[in-house]
Amino acid sequence: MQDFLEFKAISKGYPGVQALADVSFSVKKGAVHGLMGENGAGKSTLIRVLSGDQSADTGEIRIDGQLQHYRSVRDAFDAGVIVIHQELQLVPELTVAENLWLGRFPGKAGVIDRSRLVGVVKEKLAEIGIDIDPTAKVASLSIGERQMVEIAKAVMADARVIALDEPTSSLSSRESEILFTLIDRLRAQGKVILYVSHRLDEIFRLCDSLTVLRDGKLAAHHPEIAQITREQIIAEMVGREISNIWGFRPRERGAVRLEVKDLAGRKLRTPISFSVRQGEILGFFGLIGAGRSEMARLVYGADSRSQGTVSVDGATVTPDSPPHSIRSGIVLCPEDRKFDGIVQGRNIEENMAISSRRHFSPFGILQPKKEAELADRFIAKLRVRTPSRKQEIVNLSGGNQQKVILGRWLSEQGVKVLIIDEPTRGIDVGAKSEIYEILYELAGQGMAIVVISSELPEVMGITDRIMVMCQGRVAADIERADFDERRILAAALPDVANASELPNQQVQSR
Amino acid sequence: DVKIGFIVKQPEEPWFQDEWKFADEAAKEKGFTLVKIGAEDGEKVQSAIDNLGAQGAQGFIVCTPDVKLGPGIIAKAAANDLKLMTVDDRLVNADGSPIEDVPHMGISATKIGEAVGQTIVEEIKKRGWDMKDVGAIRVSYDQLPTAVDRVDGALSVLKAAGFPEANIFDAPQAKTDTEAALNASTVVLNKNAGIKHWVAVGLNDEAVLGAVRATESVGIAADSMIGVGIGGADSAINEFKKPSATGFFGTVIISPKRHGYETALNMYEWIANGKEPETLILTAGQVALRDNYETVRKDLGIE
Amino acid sequence: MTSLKKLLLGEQGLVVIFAIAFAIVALTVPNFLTERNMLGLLQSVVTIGIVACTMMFCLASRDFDLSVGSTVAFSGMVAVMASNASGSIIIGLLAALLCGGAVGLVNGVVIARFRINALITTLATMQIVRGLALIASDGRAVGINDPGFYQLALSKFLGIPTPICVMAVFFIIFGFVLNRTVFGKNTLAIGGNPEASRLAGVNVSNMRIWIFALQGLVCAVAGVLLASRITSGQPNAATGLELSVISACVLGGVSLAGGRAAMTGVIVGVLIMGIAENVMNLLNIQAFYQYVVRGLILLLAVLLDNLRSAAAGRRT
Amino acid sequence: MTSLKKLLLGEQGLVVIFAIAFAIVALTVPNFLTERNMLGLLQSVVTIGIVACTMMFCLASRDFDLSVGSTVAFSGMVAVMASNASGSIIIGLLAALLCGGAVGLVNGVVIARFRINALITTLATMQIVRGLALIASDGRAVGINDPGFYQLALSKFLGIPTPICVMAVFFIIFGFVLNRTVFGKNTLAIGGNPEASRLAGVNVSNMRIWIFALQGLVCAVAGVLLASRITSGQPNAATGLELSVISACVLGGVSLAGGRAAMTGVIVGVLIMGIAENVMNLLNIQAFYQYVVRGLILLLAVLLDNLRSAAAGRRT
Ligand SMILES: Nc1ncnc2c1ncn2[C@@H]1O[C@H](COP(=O)(O)OP(=O)(O)OP(=O)(O)O)[C@@H](O)[C@H]1O
Ligand SMILES: Nc1ncnc2c1ncn2[C@@H]1O[C@H](COP(=O)(O)OP(=O)(O)OP(=O)(O)O)[C@@H](O)[C@H]1O
Ligand SMILES: [Mg+2]
Ligand SMILES: [Mg+2]
Repeated sequence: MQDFLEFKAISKGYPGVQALADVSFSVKKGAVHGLMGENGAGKSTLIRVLSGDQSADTGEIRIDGQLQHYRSVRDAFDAGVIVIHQELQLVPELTVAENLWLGRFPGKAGVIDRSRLVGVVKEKLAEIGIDIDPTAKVASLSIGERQMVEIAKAVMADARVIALDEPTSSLSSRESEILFTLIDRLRAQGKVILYVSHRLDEIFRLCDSLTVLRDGKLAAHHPEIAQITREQIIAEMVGREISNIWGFRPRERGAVRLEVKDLAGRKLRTPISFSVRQGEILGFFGLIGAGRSEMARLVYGADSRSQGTVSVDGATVTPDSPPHSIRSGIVLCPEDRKFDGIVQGRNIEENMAISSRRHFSPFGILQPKKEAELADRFIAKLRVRTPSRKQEIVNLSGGNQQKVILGRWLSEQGVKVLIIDEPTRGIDVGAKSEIYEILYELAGQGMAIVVISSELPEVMGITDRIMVMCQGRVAADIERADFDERRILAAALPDVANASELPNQQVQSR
Repeated sequence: DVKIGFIVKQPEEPWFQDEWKFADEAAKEKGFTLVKIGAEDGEKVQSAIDNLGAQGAQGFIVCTPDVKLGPGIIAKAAANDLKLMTVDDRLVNADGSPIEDVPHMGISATKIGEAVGQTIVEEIKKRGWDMKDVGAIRVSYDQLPTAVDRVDGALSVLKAAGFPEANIFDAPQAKTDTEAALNASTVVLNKNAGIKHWVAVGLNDEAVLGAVRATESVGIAADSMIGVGIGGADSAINEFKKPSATGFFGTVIISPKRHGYETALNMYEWIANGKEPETLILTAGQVALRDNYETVRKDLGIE
Repeated sequence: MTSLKKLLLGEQGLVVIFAIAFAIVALTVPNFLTERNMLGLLQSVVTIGIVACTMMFCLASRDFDLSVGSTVAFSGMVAVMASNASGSIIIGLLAALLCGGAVGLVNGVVIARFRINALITTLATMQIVRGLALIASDGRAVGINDPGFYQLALSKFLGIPTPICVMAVFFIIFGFVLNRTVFGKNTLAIGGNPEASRLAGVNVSNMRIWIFALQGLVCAVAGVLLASRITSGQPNAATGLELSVISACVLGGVSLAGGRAAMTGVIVGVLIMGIAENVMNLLNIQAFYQYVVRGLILLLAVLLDNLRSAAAGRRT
Repeated sequence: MTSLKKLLLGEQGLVVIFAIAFAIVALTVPNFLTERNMLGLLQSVVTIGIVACTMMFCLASRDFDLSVGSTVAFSGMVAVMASNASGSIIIGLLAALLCGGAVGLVNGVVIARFRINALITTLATMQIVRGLALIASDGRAVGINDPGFYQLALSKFLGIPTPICVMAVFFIIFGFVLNRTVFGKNTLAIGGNPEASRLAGVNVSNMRIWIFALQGLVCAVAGVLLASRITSGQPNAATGLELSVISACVLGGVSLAGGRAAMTGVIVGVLIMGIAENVMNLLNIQAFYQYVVRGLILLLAVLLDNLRSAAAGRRT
């Protein structure tokens, strides 16, 4: 088979950053091509260039031998390119169907054909096994569901080239499977698929060939994925060997630090109780919509509680608001970095110091030197790729933004309970192991840590204990000694027969 | 060379445009420079005076946005070493008494109103209406003291002539334009659908015009309406030029010519020849009707 | 949820609340529910109503237009002057549409192409256009020569004054455009998430230019009707119109953050504004107290609407 | 990039452009660069300048305040009436601060606690407060009895009129608060992403209430100075102030989408507005053309600033 999609000497620079430097490679027809690299290596930039969103400074793109000269997203679409971006690109106020048709609504003379609008979407969603109502407003969907809608875009248009930028970062294994089947089908139809991910398992599961980027340059190109190993890829990406990503170290567990009793709220109706000890890392696992994030937000006081108490070291935390939680020593690193995490328009330094600066600002007056020190320390520790600490956070790559948010909470002082929701979403392998190291270190100092994750290997790899949630309830509580993949998954899957008898079903209340 | 400022409160209003125009004539005649500045509120007046001082003017004439600004204007003028005259509206002290030693040329708002009232009363009698069957629309804009004085002046004459107080209806304008007056008057007309004959008074021609338009839109004939405005500029003349008579019966023309030309001239004389102007000159308004407005305007020296 | 509560707090809650308020006013305020007063009320909101149609699009796409008042005055002036000069009402109308459209187009191009803040741009054109209107007329009202021109406002269609009919037609057209056409959906999409719309291939800057141009055209129509109603072109007309129109839209549930708009809501918003004025005058409330009452009504209306959407659990 | 280009397009570009424009004006317009004119110019922007300090915070936190003009007028009225009644200027001052602060507090509580749109809320309070000012004074200006009150504005400090000194002090204080305190940083954070700030432990609704209350207090100060300068409390004073102040802020680079503000920018914005007026009057430009020129200057200023940030490659 010949090369269908070709990148030739693509370069793209931003002020202070060379995002892509002379990148050339090609992909064959009917192939799924993996794209890997550290955070900030230039993967998303390459995909943006392909989508017509950004134009390369130099270089050319050929599809099916034809040189492409597109100037806008529209031209790229007309050339048969469709891109699912790393950040969700949906309009919350419109319905699922309208979002999927956006940019090319069906109809005559500008009047929308409403039966086609909904009908076609219904068909396509059913075809790929996504169970979402096409007439629902996107605003009413959870992140996971939104990601599925985003993915459905790939099949709505009859594209020749499909690029997916970290599509599984907010999906759990079940939704991921749906996506993988879909990709297999597209491959069979002879499409070219570019697939960006930090999850090696997925790369090996899906891809036929692989390109690794490093610092904007082509680090390696593998036309046959079968001939390489994980370790090799990691080395090519990170530039050093990482033998064991998890690096789990057992610790002493002390007295109970966090005690949650009968906690419930509007989106989580079944009361939940649990406790975490000093030095313990507790994992929460579940499918999308299991209610883990809701639980975390209730503990932190981000949403208001209808009942229940939270106490730290025996002292009850009241009232339930983030400032009070922080003062009592509870912090939450939220899952949705774009809406709940980064502060747009501000730079890295300010984003990091937003909460912890009160410890070193007498009478509310800032100490710029101390803030700078703090920022530099965590930029180095978390390996944030940026020209300076003054860079605006929106100019960072997705993974680097996540690192800054992590830095915000890791720099907080007097933390007794650290809750992190999807700590490594979109983060590269190298940085992941650094973050795990930090977690072990903090736990070693006596902190109680709650990790919420949809990646089963991760929860099993780094936690002392796992609580499995399913449909807003705790379905299982498993000690590390008893970790068993099948048992955990079984607990996470809703039992359809039992579920219909439950008084409060999260899924139906939506 | 002589430089004189002319500050007015509403530069977009035709009245002040005319005052400026006539002041310009005086400037051309005598060869002095006239600086025209619009100042809609007290703060703008202050900076306008500073500005004149900075330009090296020797004196200025002002129609103030509010008469209570008096002490402030006098202090500012003194600080900038500028001679001061007022036009149209006379400055008052904190206690409301007129400041006598600032030369003033003007016309009392109440007097103009009374002329309006007189015209209406005469026309009612001429048409042989019974005052009890007539409604009066008071198109009001009460946040402007001049407006209150004018309207109250007109109504006082009506009442003195036996117009029943109960037949006077308030139509508050939200803004001083015709549309606002039209909307407010429409409500009054609809509320009192039983009354067949109407008269209307207001702050200016535009306000009365609104009331006239309202009668037309609810189908009241032109000969059942007597609206008398104040101003006599284009809005009124346009009405008179219409092929058939409308409910806009007449207007009290006040002459911008004397107010513009004479004040400027007097100020010039004061500066150039040290001739102090009279401290108080009061001018009169003249009633103009559909058939005589051209002569009235000529008499007053406009056109 | 009981069914009453459901009705009040549902999608059409604003309409229901409005209907209840209307019924109360109709029963308690004398002279309110007469045919004459109703027609008078509707006529008094014609300018606001017509301009609100396109302002809705403008706000829904996350833009902002402060120049509408000036454009209404300017195009009214142009219509009168052109028809006086040419002796043809049609030419006057076309000239007004041309000028209105041109103002809108300039707004749109400056905002969308040069990427200048909409508030500043339209604040600037608001002043420039008002200045042009004043310069063109030398600050004076221009009378209409041809009596046929004022028949436009006085004529009736099926017993209803033409301006009201025109407003109704605009409501229908723009309601349809918003909900049933690509243009409408794209407008909402741009407002809801400009970045996503751009990436989906919506030509965001063209859309914005179109919306502003349309707004200009619609202002011209409102300006012609206004000139015809007051039988002259007045350079000072319609000052402050922008805030009334924007309030009406926001009252009707149009989000200033973009992406949310509904024609029924806007109609209700326009009517609330009109009824408030009307009732205050019917009840003979003093001018100074009217300010206070107007403010309170505004607050109350949004407060009710907010309670409603809070209860409906909509994320804001 | 050459160093000239760098200077023009850098962070301080607006200031540099302003300095160049200032130099040109100073050289070409007669009587401009005299001490008298400079002091007059600065006095003419005192109200805008003072209010812009807190408006900057308000806009930076993604809010909006239309009630400033009314609050300035109202608190000026209150100051005069209270000092006339009590015979003590201090009591007048305190009463004004109390009333101004109360208006701001009400705005803040309604907006932050009841989550009502800031535009509508402040549009409502704008009318209510204006109504109160009119009711309190029966629509007429209230003269100042105690001549000491107008000494406030006439007195000088180191040869510079007190109002200008007050403005300068406000610039310094609020510049410091914005850049060097937690309060300022939190304001900017709220504007950048309110939800993220809340989750990061910023008490968003308290912050917003504080900002509005502060705005009310500052308006009261501006109102007292204004009353002292115009030697009376006027219920119609400072109409339209809100738009001038917001323009000055936006000109100075404050983003209406929140999260971006700088004191130097705001000062430059205020000065641009003042200089434009001043120069037009010095050059004796006709009133109608002043509208057009004012609009064009506004456009030009933002256009230049936009070119600058586009060249700097800042994402908007
Ligand atoms: N608009 C911009 N302005 C400045 N720098 C930018 C901009 N967009 C991207 N960059 C920089 O370009 C580099 C490449 O970013 P890109 O988003 O392509 O990384 P990535 O490989 O997708 O990383 P991740 O795995 O974190 O998503 C990063 O250093 C980023 O900071
Ligand atoms: N915007 C929303 N409006 C109403 N309900 C919501 C919304 N978002 C989420 N929910 C409800 O909360 C439940 C949990 O949502 P979510 O998918 O975030 O759970 P989760 O366990 O945190 O999963 P994940 O962390 O994988 O996203 C959903 O079942 C849904 O009913
Ligand atoms: Mg990326
Ligand atoms: Mg979650």
